[in-house]
Amino acid sequence: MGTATGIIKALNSGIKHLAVKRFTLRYPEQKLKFVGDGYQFDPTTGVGIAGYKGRHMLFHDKCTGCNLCSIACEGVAEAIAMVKVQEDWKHNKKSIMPQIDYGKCVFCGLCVDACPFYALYMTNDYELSSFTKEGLIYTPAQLQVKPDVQQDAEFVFSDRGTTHG
Amino acid sequence: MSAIAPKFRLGYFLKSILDNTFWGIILLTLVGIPLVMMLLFYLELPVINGKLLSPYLAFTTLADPSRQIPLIKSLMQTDFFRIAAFPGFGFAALVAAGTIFVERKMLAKLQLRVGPFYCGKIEGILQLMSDGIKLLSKEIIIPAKADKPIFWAAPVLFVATAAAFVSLIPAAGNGWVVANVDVGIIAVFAVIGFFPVITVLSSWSANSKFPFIGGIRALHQMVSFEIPLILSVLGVVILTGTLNLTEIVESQHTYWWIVFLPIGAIVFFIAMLAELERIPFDLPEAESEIVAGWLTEFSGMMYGLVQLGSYLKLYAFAALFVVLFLGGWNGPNVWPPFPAEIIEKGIEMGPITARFPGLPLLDQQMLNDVLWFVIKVVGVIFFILLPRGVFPRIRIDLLLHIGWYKLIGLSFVNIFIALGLLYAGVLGPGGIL
Amino acid sequence: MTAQLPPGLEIEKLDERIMTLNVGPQHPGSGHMRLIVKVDGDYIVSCDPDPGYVHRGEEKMAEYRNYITNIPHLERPVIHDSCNVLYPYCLGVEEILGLEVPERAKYLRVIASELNRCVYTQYWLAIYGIFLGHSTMFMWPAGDREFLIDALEKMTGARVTHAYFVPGGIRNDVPANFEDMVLRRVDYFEKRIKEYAAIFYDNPILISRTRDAGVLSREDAIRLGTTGSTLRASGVDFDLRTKEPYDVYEELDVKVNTLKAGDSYARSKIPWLDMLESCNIIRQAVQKMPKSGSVRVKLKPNPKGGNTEVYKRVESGRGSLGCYIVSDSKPEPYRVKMSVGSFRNLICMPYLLKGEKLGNMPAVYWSLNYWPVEADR
Amino acid sequence: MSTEETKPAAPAESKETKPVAKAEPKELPAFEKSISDKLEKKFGSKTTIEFVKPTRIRVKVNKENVLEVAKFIRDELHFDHAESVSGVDYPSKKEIEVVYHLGSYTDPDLAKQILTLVTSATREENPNPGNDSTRLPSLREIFYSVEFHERECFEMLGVFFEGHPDNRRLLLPEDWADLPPMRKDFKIKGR
Repeated sequence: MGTATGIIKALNSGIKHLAVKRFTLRYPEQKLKFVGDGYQFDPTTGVGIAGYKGRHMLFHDKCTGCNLCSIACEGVAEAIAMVKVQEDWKHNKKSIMPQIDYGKCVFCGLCVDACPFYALYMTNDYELSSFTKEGLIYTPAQLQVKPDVQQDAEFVFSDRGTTHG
Repeated sequence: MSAIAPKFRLGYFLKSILDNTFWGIILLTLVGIPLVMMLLFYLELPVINGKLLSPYLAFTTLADPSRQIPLIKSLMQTDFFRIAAFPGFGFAALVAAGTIFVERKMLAKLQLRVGPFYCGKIEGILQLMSDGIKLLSKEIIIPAKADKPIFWAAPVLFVATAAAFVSLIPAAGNGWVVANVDVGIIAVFAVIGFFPVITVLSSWSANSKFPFIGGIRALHQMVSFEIPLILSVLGVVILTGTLNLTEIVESQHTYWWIVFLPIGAIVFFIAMLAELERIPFDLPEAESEIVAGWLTEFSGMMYGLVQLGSYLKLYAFAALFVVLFLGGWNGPNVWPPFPAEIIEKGIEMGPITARFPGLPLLDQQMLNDVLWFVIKVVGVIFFILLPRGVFPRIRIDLLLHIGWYKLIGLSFVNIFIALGLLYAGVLGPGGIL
Repeated sequence: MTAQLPPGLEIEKLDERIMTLNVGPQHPGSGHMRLIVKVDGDYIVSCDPDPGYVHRGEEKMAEYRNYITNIPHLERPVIHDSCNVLYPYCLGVEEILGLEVPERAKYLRVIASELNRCVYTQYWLAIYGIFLGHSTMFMWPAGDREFLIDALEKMTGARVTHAYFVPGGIRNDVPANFEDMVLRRVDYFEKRIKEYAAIFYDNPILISRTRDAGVLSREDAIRLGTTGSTLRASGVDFDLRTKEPYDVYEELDVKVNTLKAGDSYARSKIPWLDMLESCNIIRQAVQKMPKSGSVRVKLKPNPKGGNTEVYKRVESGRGSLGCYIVSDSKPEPYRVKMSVGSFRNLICMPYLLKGEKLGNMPAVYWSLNYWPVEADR
Repeated sequence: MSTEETKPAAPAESKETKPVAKAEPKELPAFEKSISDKLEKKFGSKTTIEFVKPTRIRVKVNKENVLEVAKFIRDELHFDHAESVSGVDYPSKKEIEVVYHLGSYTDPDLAKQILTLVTSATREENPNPGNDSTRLPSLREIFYSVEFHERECFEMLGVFFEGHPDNRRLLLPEDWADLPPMRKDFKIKGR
């Protein structure tokens, strides 16, 4: 009778799960919360700070146009190009800053590791869709804007299953 | 200016609506109404309450609800109503549609997900409708070397056969059945016997490898499970002494046959799952081995028709199980009686009192029968749907092994139990109980 | 019809009984590869695997990139197991560059790779379930792996392509409250996967379906050079985490699961047992981990390798994963070869499927723990 | 890397053919030394022990002797399967090295050990895979597990394995008409 008990156990397990709460994250209404503000790198210790690797953010007052992020990206995705900006910074004589093509970027964060001036870090923004390919190319001015993210869903563990609260 | 429809103008939109309305009214008055009048003139109309239903009278009934009731009542006595609406196709299709929705939601609940959710605002209740519209609007692609007439005919035949099966099922007492034949069970098995033929025809005519293997599998499976299916019913037939399904239901007035013939019921249920090609016996459609089995080449509404047919078949089998083993429509009287004051006084709405001679439309007994019948059918359908979330697919040799060795043996055990009960004089014609 | 065809093309003459089925790449039960299966009725006469539909030339690409920028693309073959795929490469480069990894980084690497093993195995289990027609077994693992993906996301900053390991340690330290967060998820995950037993592994229909399907004996498993769950299901006690412990595995108590039968059922049960074992390893590692300290050795921007070669291997979700690196004192490796478990198990496929029933094909094929993208690299 | 060493018995030229770091005289791991000693005792100058590191031994053999050595490794040294077969192209030396990484499941002592068996084929400037002199004897009869690895090696480097039953394409597309891609003279576009 091992077969019969096995079948009954399986059916029982199935019926039991009809009462368990459903787990699905309803994405556009709920968004998962991440740790911190995003992935950043501390060149003095050589270690990053934990965070989500999303869209980059560029600080114009720190960027020196040193090309290091572009060089780091060369072997990975070739997503970063240095472009001229109409800004006058004392530390940025050439007036060039990175422009990132999110059609190519793989979000590995090696450019953030490469930046020695804390000018580039990554944010929690991952909603980067666009109708055109040109829309995916973020100019230094666009990268300067801090993204407005509302992510608050976290796992809620309970006896009747886990949900996204 | 939206991105989705850049050339949209509200003025053009309103103009097109007005144009359409204008032409609709013109066509209706010039063509539609004269056509209806002519038809009514030539049709032979029934006599209601001693009056011939002339076209004029028919139009007056539209204005007076109390005079519609005899019309509806007379309509409900016709065969057409039986076939198209209540115990027949319409009712079965409604149950089938409900089954599809319940199946998807229940499976989703079991698998800790949401299922259809956004279509129709309330838990995706209109998902089935949108799926149907999608299937209707899709292109029908036919393989280049297919045998076209047979390939076209197969889905239609499938639905027609399923509908024929439905027509044999009695849904309530007092003759609420489309075809009340004396050889009911034999007629049922005769109709079931068409399914493998249609399957093999369609799979052969598609002229493709995967449908062919699926069709052969379906043939093997259906043929080998028809034998235990028939044998398991034999016990009921022995004890009731009749083949008429209505009489079988009436014989279960005090006790259900599942009480005395549990083995037969189990065998019937398993064979039923196999006949329905449902998990764990959905080998003809095993998508990881043979793409979609004999459904591979169907597209658009042809596929939709096959799905409709298979869910009609599911309802019919569940109803047959209820009829044979679960006492059909028998059950305690729970339906509330029709409120008497509506019949006597009518409905008072301020100064007006609407009287409805001829109410109630359906008597209490019939509604009670239908309620119990539907409750039982839904219960059986739940147990047909549940294995889909719990069991994996079985292999063809194991399937045939189960069919030929185990189920046939068990159904013989069942027959011996029935015969024993009969000869011991416990049950059957002239038995103790 | 034949006369109209151009020269060189001819319609295959059908034998009276033998029928050729192209299982894949469009077939729903194949993955990113093709199996050319010849069937006689319901029996498979021969099976010829045809991989290569997702070949990306990772090894060739690695010759053009320096040691650090190789990291994001060398993890691409199995994005669900990306830490483990990168592991031997990092170990090898560390040996070439002569780096000593900090203790905390070693523990964090072990935690990340065990979490990743579970994530991969859940994905594989989902596919295995759906190809046996068990749709619940698709949905449950696919949902439950979310707990660990969430843990990894908080740890590494990405859901699947972590790019977390680097030669010399790991990219970033873990966030605060990491221990509580990961233990809570692992506990719940363990509770969830134990529920798979009643509905899947102890299900008599599954057992009757997969038992004695595609039996690989112990001798054949060794002769064919299989690895991972395929090997351990045939009764060979070989797990690199205990046999050749890398990083801190020798300080952890790792139990190796082996089964004797060597059939599809045993092959599919081993990864599930491994997941339970992984939960134990994660708990031990979190407990023994140094609570603070460095996690990465500082590298020069473009380190030049020595003039040497290494072959390092780790136990990934699909078995032993070796990385052979030849270096010639340049910033780029001279040759990188990845010896992956999926590719080594591919050889079983024609061997096991011959004479098997067509209905057993998905059960045998997916029980090999085969990942087409990894095999193609 | 630090424990790397060349055997004194090895010819002086092999020091240059194989990329070897500066030799530091250091105590060799005993178990690995015993394995390499067995090989040396049996074959003498036919084999070249290129290095002995902890758990790794590298042996270079000419292609005439590779079958014999492989048979000895399987039968006497109990290495029973091949983990990988990689080809390395050396255009400057006009040879293509084929590297077999052999491991053992049956012998628990050898579980850590990887014996690297190296052999080399001549390299042609204008390769015509399968029809030129870039040939090696196949080890499939000795190590069954090399079957698919050798097929991969054939298409990636153009090394034809004589005696292999199934020398077809594996990963590359059927219409690949370029150089074998893992050769150094096959360049990726833009690099």
